Amino acid sequence: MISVNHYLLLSAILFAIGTFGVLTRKNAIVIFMCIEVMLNSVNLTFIALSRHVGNMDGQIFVFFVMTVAAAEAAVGLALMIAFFRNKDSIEVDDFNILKW
Amino acid sequence: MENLVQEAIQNVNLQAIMPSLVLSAFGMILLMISVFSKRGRTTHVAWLSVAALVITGMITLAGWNHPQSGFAGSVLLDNFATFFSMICIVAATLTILMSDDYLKREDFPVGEYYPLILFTTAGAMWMASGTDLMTIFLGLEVLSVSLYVLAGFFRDKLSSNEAGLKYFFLGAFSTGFLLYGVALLYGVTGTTKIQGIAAYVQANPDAATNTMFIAGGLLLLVGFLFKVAAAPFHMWTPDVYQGAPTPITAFMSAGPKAAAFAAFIRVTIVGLEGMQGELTSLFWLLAVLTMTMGNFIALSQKDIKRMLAYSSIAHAGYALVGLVAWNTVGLSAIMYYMLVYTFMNIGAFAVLVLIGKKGEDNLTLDGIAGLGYKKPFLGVALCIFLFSLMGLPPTAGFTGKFYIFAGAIKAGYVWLAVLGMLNSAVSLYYYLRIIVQMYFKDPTEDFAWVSLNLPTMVSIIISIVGVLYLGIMPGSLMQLAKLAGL
Amino acid sequence: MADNLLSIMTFFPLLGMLVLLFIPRENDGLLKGFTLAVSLITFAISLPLAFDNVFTTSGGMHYREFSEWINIGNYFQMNYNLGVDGISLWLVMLTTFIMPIAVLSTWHAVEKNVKGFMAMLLLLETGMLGAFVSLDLFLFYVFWELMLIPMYFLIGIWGGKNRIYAAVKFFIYTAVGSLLMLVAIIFVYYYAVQSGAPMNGFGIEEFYKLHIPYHAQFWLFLAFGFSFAIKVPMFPLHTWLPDAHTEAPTAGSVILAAVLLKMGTYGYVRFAMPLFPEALPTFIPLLAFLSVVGIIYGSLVAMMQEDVKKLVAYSSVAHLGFVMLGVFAMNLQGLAGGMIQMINHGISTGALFLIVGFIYERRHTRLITEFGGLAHKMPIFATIFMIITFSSVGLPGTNGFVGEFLALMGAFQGGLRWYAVFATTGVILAAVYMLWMYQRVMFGKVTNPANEKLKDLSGREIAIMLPLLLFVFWIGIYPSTFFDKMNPAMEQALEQMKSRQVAVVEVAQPTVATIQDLK
Amino acid sequence: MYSYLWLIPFFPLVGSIINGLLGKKIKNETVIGSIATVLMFFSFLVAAMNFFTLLGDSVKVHELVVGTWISVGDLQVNWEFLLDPLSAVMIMVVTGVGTLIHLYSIGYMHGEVGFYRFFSYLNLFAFSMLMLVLGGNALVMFIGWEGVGLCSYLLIGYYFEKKSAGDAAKKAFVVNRIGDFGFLCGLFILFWTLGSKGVWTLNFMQITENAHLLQNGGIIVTIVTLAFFLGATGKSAQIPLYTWLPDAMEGPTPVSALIHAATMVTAGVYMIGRMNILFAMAPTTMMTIAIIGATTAIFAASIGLAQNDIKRVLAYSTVSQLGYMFLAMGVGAFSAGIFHLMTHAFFKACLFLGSGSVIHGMHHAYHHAHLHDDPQDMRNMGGLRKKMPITYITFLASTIAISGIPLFSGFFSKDEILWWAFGSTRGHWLLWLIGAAAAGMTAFYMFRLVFMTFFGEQKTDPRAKDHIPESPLTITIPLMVLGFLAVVGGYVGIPAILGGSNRFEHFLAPVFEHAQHLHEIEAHGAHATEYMLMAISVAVAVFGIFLAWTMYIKSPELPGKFTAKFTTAYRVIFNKWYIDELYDFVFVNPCKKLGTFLWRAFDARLVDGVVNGCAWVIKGIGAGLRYTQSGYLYNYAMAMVVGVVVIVGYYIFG
Amino acid sequence: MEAFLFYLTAIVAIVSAFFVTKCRNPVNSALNLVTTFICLAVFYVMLDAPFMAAIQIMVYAGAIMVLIVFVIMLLNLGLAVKTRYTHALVGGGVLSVLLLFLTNYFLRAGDASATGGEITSAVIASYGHTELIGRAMFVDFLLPFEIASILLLVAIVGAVILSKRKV
Repeated sequence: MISVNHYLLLSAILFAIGTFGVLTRKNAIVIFMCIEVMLNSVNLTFIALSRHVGNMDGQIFVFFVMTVAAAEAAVGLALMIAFFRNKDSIEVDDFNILKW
Repeated sequence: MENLVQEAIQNVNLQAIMPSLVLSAFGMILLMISVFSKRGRTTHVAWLSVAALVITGMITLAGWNHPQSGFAGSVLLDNFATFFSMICIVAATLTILMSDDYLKREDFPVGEYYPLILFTTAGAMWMASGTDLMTIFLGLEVLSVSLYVLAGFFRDKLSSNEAGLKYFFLGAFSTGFLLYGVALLYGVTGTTKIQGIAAYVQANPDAATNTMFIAGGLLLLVGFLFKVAAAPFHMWTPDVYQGAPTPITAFMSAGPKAAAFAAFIRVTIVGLEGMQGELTSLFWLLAVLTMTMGNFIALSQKDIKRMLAYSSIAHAGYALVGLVAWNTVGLSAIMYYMLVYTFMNIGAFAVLVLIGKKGEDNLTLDGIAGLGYKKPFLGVALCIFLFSLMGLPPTAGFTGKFYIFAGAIKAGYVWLAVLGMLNSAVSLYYYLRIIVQMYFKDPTEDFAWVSLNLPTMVSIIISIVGVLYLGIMPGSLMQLAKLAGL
Repeated sequence: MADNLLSIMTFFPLLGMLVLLFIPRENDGLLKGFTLAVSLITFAISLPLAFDNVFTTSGGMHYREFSEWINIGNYFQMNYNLGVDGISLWLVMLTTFIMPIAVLSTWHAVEKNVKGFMAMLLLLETGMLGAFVSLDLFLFYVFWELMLIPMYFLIGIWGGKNRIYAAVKFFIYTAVGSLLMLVAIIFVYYYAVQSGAPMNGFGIEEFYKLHIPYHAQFWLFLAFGFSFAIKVPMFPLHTWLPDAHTEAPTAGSVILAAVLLKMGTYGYVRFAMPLFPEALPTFIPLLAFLSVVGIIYGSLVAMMQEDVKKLVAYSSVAHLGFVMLGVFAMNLQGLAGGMIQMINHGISTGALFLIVGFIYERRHTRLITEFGGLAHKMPIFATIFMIITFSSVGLPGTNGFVGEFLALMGAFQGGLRWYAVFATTGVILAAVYMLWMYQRVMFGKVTNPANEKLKDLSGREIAIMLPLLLFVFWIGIYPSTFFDKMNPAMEQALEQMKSRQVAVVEVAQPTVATIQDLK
Repeated sequence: MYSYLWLIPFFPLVGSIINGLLGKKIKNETVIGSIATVLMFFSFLVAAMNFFTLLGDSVKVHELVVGTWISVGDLQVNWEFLLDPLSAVMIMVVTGVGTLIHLYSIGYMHGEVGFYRFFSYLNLFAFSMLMLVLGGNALVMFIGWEGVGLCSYLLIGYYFEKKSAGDAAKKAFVVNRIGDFGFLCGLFILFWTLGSKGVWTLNFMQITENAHLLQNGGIIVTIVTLAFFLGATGKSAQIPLYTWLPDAMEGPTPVSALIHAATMVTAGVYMIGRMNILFAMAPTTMMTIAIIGATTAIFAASIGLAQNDIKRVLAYSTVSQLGYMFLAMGVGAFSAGIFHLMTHAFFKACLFLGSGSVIHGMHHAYHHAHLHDDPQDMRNMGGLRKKMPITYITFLASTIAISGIPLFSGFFSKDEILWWAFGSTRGHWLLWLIGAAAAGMTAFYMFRLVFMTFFGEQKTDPRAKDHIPESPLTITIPLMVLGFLAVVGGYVGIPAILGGSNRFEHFLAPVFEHAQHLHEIEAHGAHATEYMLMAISVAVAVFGIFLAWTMYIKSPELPGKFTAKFTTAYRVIFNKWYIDELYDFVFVNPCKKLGTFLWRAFDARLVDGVVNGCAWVIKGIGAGLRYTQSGYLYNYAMAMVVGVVVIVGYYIFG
Repeated sequence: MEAFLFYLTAIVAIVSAFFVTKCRNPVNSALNLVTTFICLAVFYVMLDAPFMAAIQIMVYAGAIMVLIVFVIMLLNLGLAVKTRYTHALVGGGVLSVLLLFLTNYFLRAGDASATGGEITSAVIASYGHTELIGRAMFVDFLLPFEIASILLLVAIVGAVILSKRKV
């Protein structure tokens, strides 16, 4: 029988993978995708717990997370495009005029 | 079906969201106005948004002492929320006042800027009044997304792009942790309502030792700690503050930070009461770490905006002290401190807005040499703000710091207070460096480009009045902060 | 008028400053004249205090003013609580007295940004007066920190070559101490709240009666003491002083020496000692030791200085060592000596800084080697300098003697005897460094051609010095004017401290929970 | 009469103030000099009236309170004066000699730029000295005590353009201050000790009355008296603090006469006399005083043997004579000490003034010949007795007096001292021996001085030698008066053994008797012994004179041979036993080095280094931490994750 | 059967998620991400949340991924340069493993203790998932829903401002 813990662990693994990606990738878009992986793992947690707990709040939360993800995607990609126009790159190594 | 609508309508309590509702409405109207305005004509949008904020402010104040809750417990417009909302409104007003001329100078007069600030403020209000993690989360996102845009607003300027991007990525990243925390809390308590979480823990004391609960609480706080720029989640702050348009930096350091603190306080004090033991020790450490990081790194900064960014990290550390205290004095102190900080920091940035050249390359220590002689009023104003940031009487910074540390000492955290004071002593150095440049060095430039335009001056003067009034007669607002306590 | 004399006196300079801001900045003469007038009027306002005989009969606080300032219910409460007693009386008078002199001394010395300079002087005066008359710890702290700001600017803008370093050092050094004191102040307050003792905001008179357990007093005294020790400054916390003095403009040095340093000693007498009398015995040996080291060390270092101003600055370290030693003697003679020595130091060292200012204005150097033989060219100057020098050395008949004598005499009683013996050697060393300096500057042949054309003191300069000379002899010959008004207050203060110390021994301390339990 | 006591110091004070403030305007030397001298003379008149009133009065102690000075708690100090036989003698000496020297100065200081300044100082000195002797409590005395130090400073430094003068002045004051340190310590301990017995006072009469409260011979009283004695050694130029006095000769000669011979330097003796009751209680101190006095007497005399500067010889002679006085005090011969003080004031003032007259003449001659030779070097003098007859005669009389030749004043006082040194209950034959030897040396070097100056060939530069005049009347009148006193001054104290009644001792008895009786201090011995001792000392003196005559008149080449033979000894003595160098080496230079070290190394490096080091370290940490802010997104994210892991981990596992 | 499906999907999800982080070509990453999303949608279905599965596909796999791929194409991104920052790789790896370990620990040691809510599988079956969602959203979470609309407005405005070529 697949219990809620299975889902929780699976989402933990996905969360960790997402984190790993954020920490290791240099391409901004890929980093953004990794963040999406993290958010999705959270979503999975929510939905699993929602069923476990027995109310809909978690699922509603997922609904909003998706909304937020969409909004962030729009803004984030717009920012990347703006940056790309100026620097012709979206490598995070190039985000380095602001430091120290 | 009829029943459902009835039920939904019953939950609606517009009074509980009236300020944010009005503000959002104004935001949308202004959005339309700016869309239909001629290119480059934004002044009227600015003034209208100021009017919108003033009206919202009056509506907000009208709700003082009339707590309203609604939307099935999603929101509670109590004094606490009102107080923080007012801080955000003040911050937004002061920011908008200084923005119009700035945008024109930077050659980017885009009307949407103002509605975005209004939306940010509305988001901040939801954060402050939200009693459901969902409301808070969405308020936070409205605020954050607007700020991502505002930070990266100068899309043709690399530093602004970079600021926006960094803020965006790290913000999204921290959102991941926050959400994970919410999810875990939800798993343990079955609800996302703050009150519900508290009630569950009260009913099931084991929950307080449940590792999932603890981890959830901590991960949730990571999101807030990120927003208030507490170490080690502070690292975005200097880069973003430096790269963002200066008025936005000013705004970010005051309004959104206050909102973040509002949500932070409500979540910790009400929702995570069961974790008091863990959290106070955690905050103790983070407070010290934050102020130390902020103050120490600020010492070696040359760029004033960046220096003030580090200073704002340090101030977040001071404010955290109020949370460590975990008593009414400490909490009121945070509110009061955020108000004070709004005046002094926005004031300081307003001066920077005025003295910057296009592109703002001159906002370095060397760039402001002799400012006090060439522009006496700005010099004096900046001095007042800096002294307030240092925490010297008779400025608001002092009374604020006093309030904060009074809370800590009352709660017995004398050593924390001592470390905080030593930290302020360290901070004196870099604030003084600015004054040294302004007054003790001979001017190298004539500052002829500085135009003392009315709105910015109004903003500076309001800030000065605020700083001095709160410094000399802090009683009334301290009292209000007390009444606004949870 | 009499009801709120202290308020009027304290805030009149501030008012003056605000008015000053509306005087056009080009009009130097008006700015200076106006400031002088304001300071003189302030002095006039304060005069009734000096002539009021109520101080001779009662040691308590007089000219009380009280109103609620900040009241946050059970959080905290601060009051606007003013009063003056025999201990603060003469320090207030010294402040109002020295200000016009300081203003006059800048007549030609300050060329740049006169307006700012005058504004800072007036702001400083308000800060100093406020600190002396505050009876509420919080209010005191506000004024105490307020003084830093104008002084910082005075040093930083109008100072010498190395002024930035000096100003920043002065500022941060003093602020470090005061910030720790702030922690202690808050602690005392909440301790009082928690112990349920009658309170009046941060009013010190109520705090005097507080029974704080020893271990808390220990730390509290440390915090207060540290802060005041920096301000005094006591060895080894003194290094900001030579820098600040050397770089500050004449008026700044004068005020710094005459009044600001007294804040530290006054702080001990008014706050640190009576608030924490039980911890006091623990610290007295250390503090007395540091005072003595300060005396000898300050003198030895002063001896070798090449810069006149620095020499005077180090001599301050030594002089204030006498003050502190007297105060820590914990008897009437010592305390009286310490108190009068505060005044003396204000007059003598203030005068010395003026003198240094006079020659600096003429020659733009303060190096001793640049001078020599000035007595030929400037006989009046030489005479005045001589008198002040001997006042500083503590020659009987001048003010310096009365203070030093009493301070040492007090210290000879009881446990400080050996410290006092060593302190008394300071009497010798003072003569060494002062006279050597005098000799090198004034005696000998004029070897430096730049000194050939020096002019003697002008009428204004003599007018500045005359009041100081008057007090040099007045205090030296008839100090009773001052003691009569000081004694009751000092007796009361000592009584209070001693009774509390005794009470500790006799009354078993009720088990007072530590403040940790407030949580 | 006694209620006008305050007038005595008041007159000179007025003079000082008038001359000090207005002297520059007055300009006229006669007026300035007259003001000072006349006021001094008034003072003398009042003193004399008081003195004679006291002589006829049965009550010998009178106090006059003028007003309060310091009143703090138990400490009540008044402005008060005390007139008793002791202070009466002193005021007579001070005002008398003082008036004469004022008069002398008018002539001597003629033409000086700072003429008014000089008289102002001189009057101030008189004021201070009178405060010292009249002071009714230790603190008023201390005013005078330091006041004379101040005036000494001012007057030694009168020729302030000369570096040596400035140095000497400073040295005088500083060394005096070392003494004052002792004085103050003694005062403080005395005050608190008596206070702890219930007597809070600094008043001399009350101290005397309550001295019995202190333990006789106890540690306290010994320390107190030793501390006071330290004060006395400073003021009265005793070992180890004598070095300032020879240097003090940089001052104008009248100053040397008044301050450094007749009055100020005797203050220490006076002070011991004033507190005799305390000293009598401390035998250890008394012994110390006697030993130091005797040692100083012979030691200074030995230096005097080889000096060539006329004033320096006199200076060492003064030190030596002061040693006698201390010897007297130390063996309990209080009145003898005071007696010698008085006679010494006469003859030594006369000697100094005489030497001043000589210098004045020499200076005049050199000035005339435009030479810059040292007018004080005896090797350039000789044969002056014909040029300056009055000076010569008075000088010779005083020299005889100081040498202790019978019938002259010095004989009586010196012999009295030597007798006590031998025969007192607190004396010892060794003390006598040293004293006698010193007397012989004194006779030798004094006559050496006379012979070198007034006898033999005139060795002055030929261009100047004919222009040495006798001094004017203002100078010679004081010389004559003092010379006369030097001869007859001793007759007030002819001891019983020589058929006198020692009226001087009787007059002072009320002051000293009490202590002497109480502590059984008396000189006893057979008359024969006394005669024999007297004879021996006279013989020694005569031998000294003879030796001087042999060496400097009969065979002038002898000294050269002598010095050639004992080079080392001569050099040591000529260089004053290298004491100044020793002090420089042991105290002055280490102090300077220490000061420099403390400043440059300790203060600037260590103390300030710690302060700046703190700032530096903090800034350094800040600069280091700054690099955590690398600007790279993934680093920031990594920091966040680290934070999360650590925080969550800690609380999960903790 | 359920377990088999779970494990299969889980493995696919993990592997594809891992490839998101490892592919050098961003387009490949994007496609892997889509795979992950679809796997999650499968889980949602298994968790009685078909509506969520539907919007997972529509919003995420549909809208967001299209946007991302569009941007990748727009910017014409090439292969990622070979990563030089091994310390980042090591650090990231270690940290992620630690994080995983940590989550693993607290998930096992803790326990999702709140159970017994009224929404059981039976309730979902009888009312229908969408209706339940709608009820919750419009009755209990009306305010967040409205806020979300503002959020989207802000995002649109922001995206327009930031990426429009001319103001």
